[in-house]
Parts: sequence; structure tokens; C-alpha cells
Amino acid sequence: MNFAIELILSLLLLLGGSLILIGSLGLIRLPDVYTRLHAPTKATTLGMGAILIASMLFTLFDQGSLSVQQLLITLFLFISAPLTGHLLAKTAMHQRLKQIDKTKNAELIEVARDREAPNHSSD
Amino acid sequence: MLEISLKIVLVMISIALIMNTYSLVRGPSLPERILSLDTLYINSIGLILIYGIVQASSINFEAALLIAMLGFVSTAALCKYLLRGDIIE
Amino acid sequence: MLNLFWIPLLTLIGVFVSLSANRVSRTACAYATAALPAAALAIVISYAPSVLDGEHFVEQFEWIPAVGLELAFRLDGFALLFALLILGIGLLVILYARYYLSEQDNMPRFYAMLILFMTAMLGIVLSENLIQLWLFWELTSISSFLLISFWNHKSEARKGARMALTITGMGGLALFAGILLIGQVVGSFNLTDVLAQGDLIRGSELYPYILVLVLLGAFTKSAQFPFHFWLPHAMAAPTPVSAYLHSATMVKAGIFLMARLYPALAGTDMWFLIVTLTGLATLLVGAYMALFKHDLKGLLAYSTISHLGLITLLLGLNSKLAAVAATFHIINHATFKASLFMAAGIIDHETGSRDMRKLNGLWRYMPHTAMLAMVAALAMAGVPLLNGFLSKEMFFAETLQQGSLGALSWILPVLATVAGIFSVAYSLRFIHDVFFNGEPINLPKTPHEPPRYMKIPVEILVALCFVVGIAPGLVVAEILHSAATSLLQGETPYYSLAIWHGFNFPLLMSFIALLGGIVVYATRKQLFEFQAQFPERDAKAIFDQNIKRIVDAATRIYGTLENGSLQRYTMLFILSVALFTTVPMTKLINLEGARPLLPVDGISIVATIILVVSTLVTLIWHRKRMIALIAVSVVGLIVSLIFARFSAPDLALTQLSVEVVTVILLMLALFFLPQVTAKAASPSSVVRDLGLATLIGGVMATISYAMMTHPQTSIADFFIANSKTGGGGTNVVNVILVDFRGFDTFGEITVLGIAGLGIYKLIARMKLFMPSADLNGIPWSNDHHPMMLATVSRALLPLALLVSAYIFLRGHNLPGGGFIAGLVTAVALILQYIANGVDFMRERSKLNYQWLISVGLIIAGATGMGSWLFGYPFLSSWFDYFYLPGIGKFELASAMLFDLGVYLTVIGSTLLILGNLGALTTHARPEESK
Amino acid sequence: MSFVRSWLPRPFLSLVLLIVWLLMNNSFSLGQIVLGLILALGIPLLTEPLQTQQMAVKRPLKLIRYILVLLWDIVVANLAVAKLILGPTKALQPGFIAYPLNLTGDLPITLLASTISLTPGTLSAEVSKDREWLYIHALDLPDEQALIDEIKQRYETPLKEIFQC
Repeated sequence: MNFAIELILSLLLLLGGSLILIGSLGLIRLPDVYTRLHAPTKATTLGMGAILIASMLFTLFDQGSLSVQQLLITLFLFISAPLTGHLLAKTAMHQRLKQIDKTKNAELIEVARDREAPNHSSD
Repeated sequence: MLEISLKIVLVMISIALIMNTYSLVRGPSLPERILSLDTLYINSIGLILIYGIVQASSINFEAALLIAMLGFVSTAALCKYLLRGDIIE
Repeated sequence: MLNLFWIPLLTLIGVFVSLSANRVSRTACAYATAALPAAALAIVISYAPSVLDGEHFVEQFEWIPAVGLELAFRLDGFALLFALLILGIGLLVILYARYYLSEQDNMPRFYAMLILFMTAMLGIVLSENLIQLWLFWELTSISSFLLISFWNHKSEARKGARMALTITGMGGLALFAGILLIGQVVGSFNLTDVLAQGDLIRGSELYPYILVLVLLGAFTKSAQFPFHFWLPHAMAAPTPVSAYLHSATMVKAGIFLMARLYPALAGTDMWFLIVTLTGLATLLVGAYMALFKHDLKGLLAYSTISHLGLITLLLGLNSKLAAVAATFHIINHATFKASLFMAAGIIDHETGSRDMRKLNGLWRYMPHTAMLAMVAALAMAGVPLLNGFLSKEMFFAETLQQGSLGALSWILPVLATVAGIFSVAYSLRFIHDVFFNGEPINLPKTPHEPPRYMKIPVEILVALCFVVGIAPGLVVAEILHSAATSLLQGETPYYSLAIWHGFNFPLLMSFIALLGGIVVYATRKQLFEFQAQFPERDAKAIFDQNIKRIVDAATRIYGTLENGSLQRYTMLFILSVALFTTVPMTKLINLEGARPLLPVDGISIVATIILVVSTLVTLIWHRKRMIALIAVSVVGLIVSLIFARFSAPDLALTQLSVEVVTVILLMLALFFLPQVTAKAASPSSVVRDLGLATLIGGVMATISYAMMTHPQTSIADFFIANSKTGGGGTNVVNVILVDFRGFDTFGEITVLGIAGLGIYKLIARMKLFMPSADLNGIPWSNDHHPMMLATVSRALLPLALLVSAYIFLRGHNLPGGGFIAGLVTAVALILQYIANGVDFMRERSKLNYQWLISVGLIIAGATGMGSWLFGYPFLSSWFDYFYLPGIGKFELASAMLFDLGVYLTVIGSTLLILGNLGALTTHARPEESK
Repeated sequence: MSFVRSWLPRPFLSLVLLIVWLLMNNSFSLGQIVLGLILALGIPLLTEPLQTQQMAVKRPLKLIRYILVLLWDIVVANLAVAKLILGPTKALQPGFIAYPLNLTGDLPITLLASTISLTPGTLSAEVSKDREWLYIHALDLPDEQALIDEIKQRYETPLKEIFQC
């Protein structure tokens, strides 16, 4: 396996790794549940994507066969991640979890909670 | 070089897993715990794939796939439970 | 000559004949019933000549060789004697019962039971194999239970039956234990071997146990003191039954057993003491009690007891001659006692009473019957020229012969004479009270002679008493000789059946007995008064009391062990596990084996940390259920990661899918549980549990450490070597599941299916409380089925199915297989339930999960049986490789079909359970803001 | 035609399934294709009863373009979020917005919502009962209207064209 490919692989891997790390870090660092939801649904997802591509390339150059299987996982994550976020946000609002004070339009939580339309005075 | 980067990534993922466990324990709210669990699931997929590269085998591909699928299902079920109490209605 | 098997077989068929003969007239029914036993009797008789010449026949074939159980029958002199008694008297009883039973009685049922009993009895006497003998032994207990309780509307019939069954049943268990011990000593259950190994048995240190256990069986069956009390209560049975079971045959089964095992067990002082003394006690108690019974059958019952005691006593004397006498008395007692019972039955039948205080002077009303009864009674009393006299003479002679009691040996003949006195007395009472002694006192019916045919059996039997009594040499000599020979398994000593032995001690004793009997009867008034002083001890009451005690004790133990507390069960369980594991652990010298340890890597450490932490979380917050649940799923995830890490992908996949299904199941259940868990038990118990958990954990850890470090040869290599060649698959795990261990799998999926159906039935139409708000009092969200979830999950379903198909198809060679695929499909469908709701699924999916289960099981089973067609054992899998142009080489294996069965069953059961648990709540939720 | 409808209810789905199958098995051998075809035809027939009528894709090409744009945005989004996470969390200005939907139909709305969740600092939290409002939580919300407009022109309009709704 020549240098260039190793380089690409390593970069992809490191990117993925760091994104995963960041995602999990955000889960801890970010102030409230709503903001925390962002971290994994995005960072982790892409991180996984990077790693999956890396492993695809690896199998391609290592066994010489293009193993596209991993794409399936990526696809799956891209479908499921937003939904997970959505459901968790729903749950969070349902449980009236505390948002940080400086959150804009926090009043929308109550409206969204009952899935009503907002009163149009704001816009 | 690949070996080194693989090692590094493994370390990163391990740290991530530990962090997820931490936030799972910390919570404080149930959705946050569930979120940590979900992240734990996804990160473990990464772990498996990295191992696949290390061992140069795709024997655990199905495991990864199933984790992706089933992790989602259980997260969805947990949320539904918190929302409705009754997940199948 | 027909095969021996036919003898019990014919009678067995007879059971169904008489059952099916309920349309026809009573007489026809009787004849139909009698036909097959008659045939059996013919077979027996066809054997008789050669048996009498000293031959004996054994027919056998393997039944369950594993437990040394073979179906084996033997016919020798002793068996012949009993077979003749059973069938002969049986036929007479059938004829008799035809007239005894009234219109209301269900005659076919009665006959069926009677023949069933006959079969069982024949089985006992013809058995060559001891275990088989025991089986028939128990069958007699059961059939006699049915027969005693034939008039099941009467309470005393039911009580008596229950008592008889309990006593004889317990005896049967003891006997079984004894037989097993014998088998252990001899190494075979075949009578031939056992009888040949008498010295070995008597020599073994197990002998005392064997003897006691076997004798327990015999004594209970033959109503020996102190187990005699069930017999009088069994008299609640219809009189034919009493005549047949409780005088002629069943109560003789115990005697038969003692005689049968005589060569193997007898000959020791222990045998002498136990058997003789028991027999003596029974003899006296029975004879004495008989005198005071006002009930005709009661008197006969006790006299039967005493005569059984007499026979037992004889067998106990350890003398060959005594054994001959015993055999002889078996014959005689059977004849006269059966006829007496029948006579009693006739009297009961024609007068409507059995109370000897009312029955008086029947001579005038039924002279013929009276004649017969009196002759039989005299035979019972042992009056010369009747068969009873002969055997009793022998008995007296024997009591004089033995000297095992040393200086006290004189006691035996004295007590024997005393018993003789009483037996004369109660015989006299039977004769005089019933047939003379004034006029009958307000009987329900006016007595008259019974129908002609009802008397024939009695006549035949009484005639026998006469003939045997006058010309024993002609009638019984031969059969008695061959019976005794086969009983002793050796040459019989010289004995003469002459009526007149000249003036000797036995004759004197008989004389004393006769005179004494008359005297006792004459002074009966005083005796009755004397007896009246004692409180009447009701055996039934005492028996019931004891039974109640046992039951109470059982309930107490049960209550303490199983008090409904899961903690308690777990504690007991873990305690016992710890007990059974720690003890052998102490014997393990070196904990660490030769196998080197694997190097530790970072990931493993991390995984371990997470595992420990999540476990701790589960423990600490077990009362916060959701948190516990989440932590538990972390545990599951890590475990499956560990499986994957140590290259057990199949395990990892299974673990994952089972994990999710479990979590969903738990949530379904949690919804119905009270939302707040009660505070755990007191601190002390918490400490206790901690200690317990630490102990068991430590032990388990140690064991697994030792296990994993010790190099051991496992069967794994075999599977790995043969899975491709033998099972046609490279995935050993799957091949083991569907091929090597296919039968286990088949059983497991069957259990799974049953469990699914069971749960389905259990929760059908169940009404449960449903909380309207969550733990924090927040009412449930009004969004039943989040739109996005529904849309996405619907879109995902085909994909998931594809994945499961993929996992299923590659399962045979690569990680996967029917079980995992089934779970994946199930989970995918459950997601549909979660996202779209039960109603949505109900109206749209045509899947019937019960059908799915059954189809799956049928496919799996059919695949298994398919291999029969090719002459292979069940579930031996077939596979072959095929070539198609373009497609190329591919494999077809029957295992895949089997796997399909597994797949369908798993889907069916999982969804049947989860879907229906969910459906519980679908309707009638407390709050509905639709 | 009706015959085709009844035997091939979702041509598009069947095609996807076939491709996925071949991807999973990593082989394009005739055997796999035959097997894949069987499944690709069978599974839709099995699952048909569970499918509600869905919007058919009218403009496949636009869909592909959309997906490419999306992929790019995802990359950007993640880097952005990564920056936010690593940066001082005090500086964050999270907030909710109510986004007025022009789309109709479950699938398009779901797609839009997912898109939003996957892209810069936004997470679609809820859809109003009347399907006209999408509630979005933004990790960093300097200007609400700007965000709304961006979503409109960058995602919703293309989706509208793709599904013609």
C-alpha cells in the first residue's frame, strides 16, 4: 500500500476519530439538553462517515475488492440520526426540561410541545 | 503510519466511549442519558470498524450493521416510552 | 402352545371388550367379558401338563434395555398356581357379579375395571422382570382403588378406596426402592438371575435395606399388622370385588412376592424374626377382632387378615415344609374365603342387611345357600374332611417343628392354637348367628333363595373345599408339588397330604382349637361386654388425622421455601449454588493452569471499565427503572462487543438482537408496574445480600479463571473438523445449531413457540391499570405516533427485511442464521408497531403469528423427518452442490430448510408476545385526546 | 399495466433493494443477481400492505443534485458544530424558531426535517399538528429570519420541485 493512500486513510481516520471525540465531548460540555442534542447527531454521524469511507478504501486496497457494504451503515446512520435527535428533542420538550436562560424564543417550547401553530405576532 | 493513526483513533474512540459513559451516569435528565446511550452505540460501531481494519477482516460487519439498526430501534422505543408510557399502542 | 404374552394380553383386550359391551344386555355383557379370560385360562391350562412335569417357560424381548427393563414373562409351577386361581376365581366372580350388580350399576365399567385388575394380577404372577412386576403391582393398587370406589356416591367407599391406595401405594414405593437395590446387588432385574443369586443378596451389606423395603411392600399389600386396617375399610366395595381382590387374589400378591423372592431373601434370622412375628401378630389380631365384628363382611375381612398372617408366619419359619404348607393354605384359603364372601354377598343381596344382630335364622329362608356357607365356614374353622383342616394341621405341625426362639419356642404353637380357637369361634358365630339363633329382626327385605346362577360359583368353590379336603392326593398333590418346587427353587422335602396322620400333637392342637372355639363362642356375651369396655378405635379417623398432619407439614415447608418473594427464591438459589460450587473449589489445588494469559490491551480495559460502571449504575439506581434499563442495555452492548472482539460474531449478533427485544419487552412490562418501586428491604438484609453477591461473584470468577487457564480438550475440535464435511457449512456455530445439535434446537424452538402461545393465552382479555401520567406527573404526550418516526420506519422496513434475508441466507457459512435473522425481522416489525400502532398493523398486515409459529415448527419437524425417507436418523442433514450455467456452483442443504423453520418460529413467537403485550393497552387508555 | 402495478408495486424501491443487495454481498455474480431480483420483487409485495401511498420522485436528477448538496453541507455543518463545541460555550446563542412549511406530505416534510437536523447547527424538534410549522432548535442563532430564508431556498424549494408538491 503506497504512501499516498496511507496518508489519505490516516487523515480520514483521524478526522473521523476526532469528530467522534468532539461529538462525545459536546455531549458533556454543552450547557443544556437541547444544545447537547446537536453534538452526536452531527459530529458523530460525520465521524462515522469518515471512518466508514476509510475502511472501505482500506478493504479496496488491501483485499483489492471494493467492499461497499459499509456504505449501508453510513446510509443507515444518516437516516436514523436526525430522527433520533427529533425524538429526543420531542421527549425533552415533553418533559419540560430546563433550557439555558439566554435561549431565544423559549416560549415556543410550550407551543411546540402541544404541536400547535405559533401566534403570528412574532413574524 | 497507518498503524500509528489507527492506534490514535482507537485511543480517541476509547476516550469518547468513556465520556459517553460519564455523561450517561451524569444525566441529569433521561433524554440526555438516552442520547449518551445512542452515542455509545454509534461509537462502538466505529470501534468495530477500526478493529476490522486492524485485523484486516470484515467478519464483524454484520455486528456493526445490527448495532446501527437495533441501536436506533431501542432509542426510538425508549423515547416512545417516555412520551407515551406505552411503546406499542 | 401360544406365546405367554397372550395370557395378559387377552385379558387386557378384554377390558375394551367389556367397555364396548354397554349396548347389549347384561347377560351378553357378562359373557363377552368372560370370553377372553376364558381363552387366557385355556392357554394357561395348555401349558399346565409340561409345567407340572417340572418345566418352566420364559418369554422375553427388549423393552427399555437402558434401564434393564425388558418385557419378560415366566410360567413355572408357582406362577401356574396363581394364574389358575386368578383366572378361575375371576371367571366365577364375573358370573356372580352378573347377578349381584343391580340395574343402576354401570356393569361394563365394573367389568372393565375387574378385567383390568385381572390383567395386572396376571402381570405380577407371570413377570420374569422385577421392574415389570412392580409396574403391574402398582396397576393392581390403582385398579383396586377404582373397584373399591365403584359406588363412588358413597363416602365410605371413596374414603376406603383412598386409604387402600395410600397404604398400598406407599408400600409400592418401598418395594420399588427394594427392587432397585436388588438390581444393584445382582446386576440384573431378571427373576432367574435374582433367584440364582440368593447368597450374594443375603451376603451384601444392602441386605437389611432390601429386606425391609421389599417386606414393606408385601406387608402393606397383604394387610399385615400394623398395616392391616385398610382391608376392613376396603369392604365398602361391591362384594364380588371383596371376594376376588380382598380374599382370593390381590391381598395374596404380597404373599406371592414373599414366596417368589423366598429363595433370594429367606433363610436369615432377620427374615425369620420380621416375617414370623409380623405374621403371628396379624394372625392373632385378625382372629380376635373378627369375633367382634357385627358386619358380615367385617368378620370375613378380619378373618382374611388373620389367615394372611398365618401364611406369612409359615413363610417366615425358614423351613421348606412350612413353605409347602403356606402354598397349600394359599389354595385352600382362596377357595373357602371366596365362597364365603360370595355367600355373604348373596345374603346381603337377598336380605338387604349384613348386620349379624339382625340376620338370624336364615336357614329356613335360604337353606341351600346356608348349606354352602356353612361348609365353607367349617373349612375356614379347620374342621376335618375339609381343605382348611389339612393346611391348618400342617401349620400346627410347623409351629411345633421350629426352635429358633430357643427356650421360648413353645410360645409359637400355643399362640397358634389360641388363634385357632378364635378362628373356630368366629366361624361358629358366622354359622350360628346368621342361619339359626331365632328369627330375623326387621330386615329390609324378606329373605329368599338367590337366582340359580348366582349360587353356581359358590357351589363350585365349596365343592372344591370338599374334594380337596377328602382326596387331596388326587386333586392338588401335583400342582402343589410343582408350585412348591418352583417356590423353593429346589427339591421339596417329603410331605404327605394324608387326612389321617395318627394321633399327634397337631391333631391335639386342632382338637383344643375346636373345643376352645365352641367354649369361647358360648361365652361370647361376657367377651363382648369385656371388649365393649375398650374405646372403639376408628382406623379411618386416625388415618385421616395422620394424612392431615403430613399435608400440614408439607404446606409449612412449602410455605417457608416458596413464600412468593422473588428475593427469597434468588437468595435460596444463589446460596445453594454457592454451596455446591465452593465445596469442590476447595479441592482444586493450583488455581492457575498451564495456559498462558492473553496480553491486556487498552480497549479491553476501557470496555471493562464501562461494563463495571454501567453494572454499578444498574445496581445503585435499580429503583429508578429507566436509568437501570438504559444502563443494562449498555451492559448488553459491551458484552456483545466483547464477543465480537474475541471473534464470536454469531454470539455478538445474537446478543445484540436479544438485547433489544428484551429492552422492549421490559418497557412493555414496566408500563403496568407501579411507577415507584418500594424501598428495598432493611439495611441488614442489604448487607446480607451484598455478602451473598460478593461470595457467589468471587466463586464464579475463580471458577472461570481456573477454567480458562487450565488447558482442556473440548469437543470443539470435532465440530470444527466435521462442520464442512458433515454439515456442509463453514459457520460451525450455525452448523452445530441446525445439524449436530439440531434436535436441541428443534426442542428449543418448540418451547419458544409454546411460551409464545402461553403468554398469548395468559394476557388475552387482561385488564390492567394504566397510569395516565409519568413519574413526574406529566400527562402523556398526545402525539400517539410521531409522523416522522412513522414515515421513516415504514421506509426502513423493506431494507430491514433485506438485511435479515441476507443474514439468513449466509448463515450456513458465515455469521448469521435463522435465529438472528428471525430476531432482526421481528425487531423490524416491532418498530412498525411502535411507530404505527397496533390498529394500523392489525388492519393492514395479514400475518397470523400463531400460524407462523406452527408453520415454522412443521417445516422444521418435516425437515427432520425427511431424513427418515433416506433411512437416516431424525434431523441428519443433507446437502449437495449444484452447478447452473452462468450462476455457477451453489449449495443446497436441508439444514437451510430447517433454519427457515427456526426463522419463522422465532418471528412468530416474538411478535405474538410483544404484539399482544402491546395490544393490552391499545383500547381503553385512561386519557384519550384523539 | 395493472398487472405490472400488482406485481411491481414500487419499481424504484425494488431497484434500490436490488442495488443494496448486491452491495451487501459485494458480488455481481449472476447467482447473486437472481437472488437479489427475487428479493427485490418479493419484499415489496410482502410489505406493500404496510405502506401508505407515498409521493413519487418526479425529478430524480434534481434529487441527486440535492443529495450532493446535502452531503457537502453535512461536512460543513459538522465542522461548524465542532468549532462551536470546542469554542467557548458561553458565547453560544441557542434558540428556537418556528419555521413555516410550504411543503405538503409526510415524506417531503420528513426529508426536510432530517436535512435540517443534519445541517449547520440546526435540529428540527417538532412538527405542528397542521403540518404547517416546523419547530427548529438552533445551536447558535444570531438571526432567525436569515436562517429561515436559507433553509427555504437551499432545501425546501428543491424538495418542492423534486416531489412537485
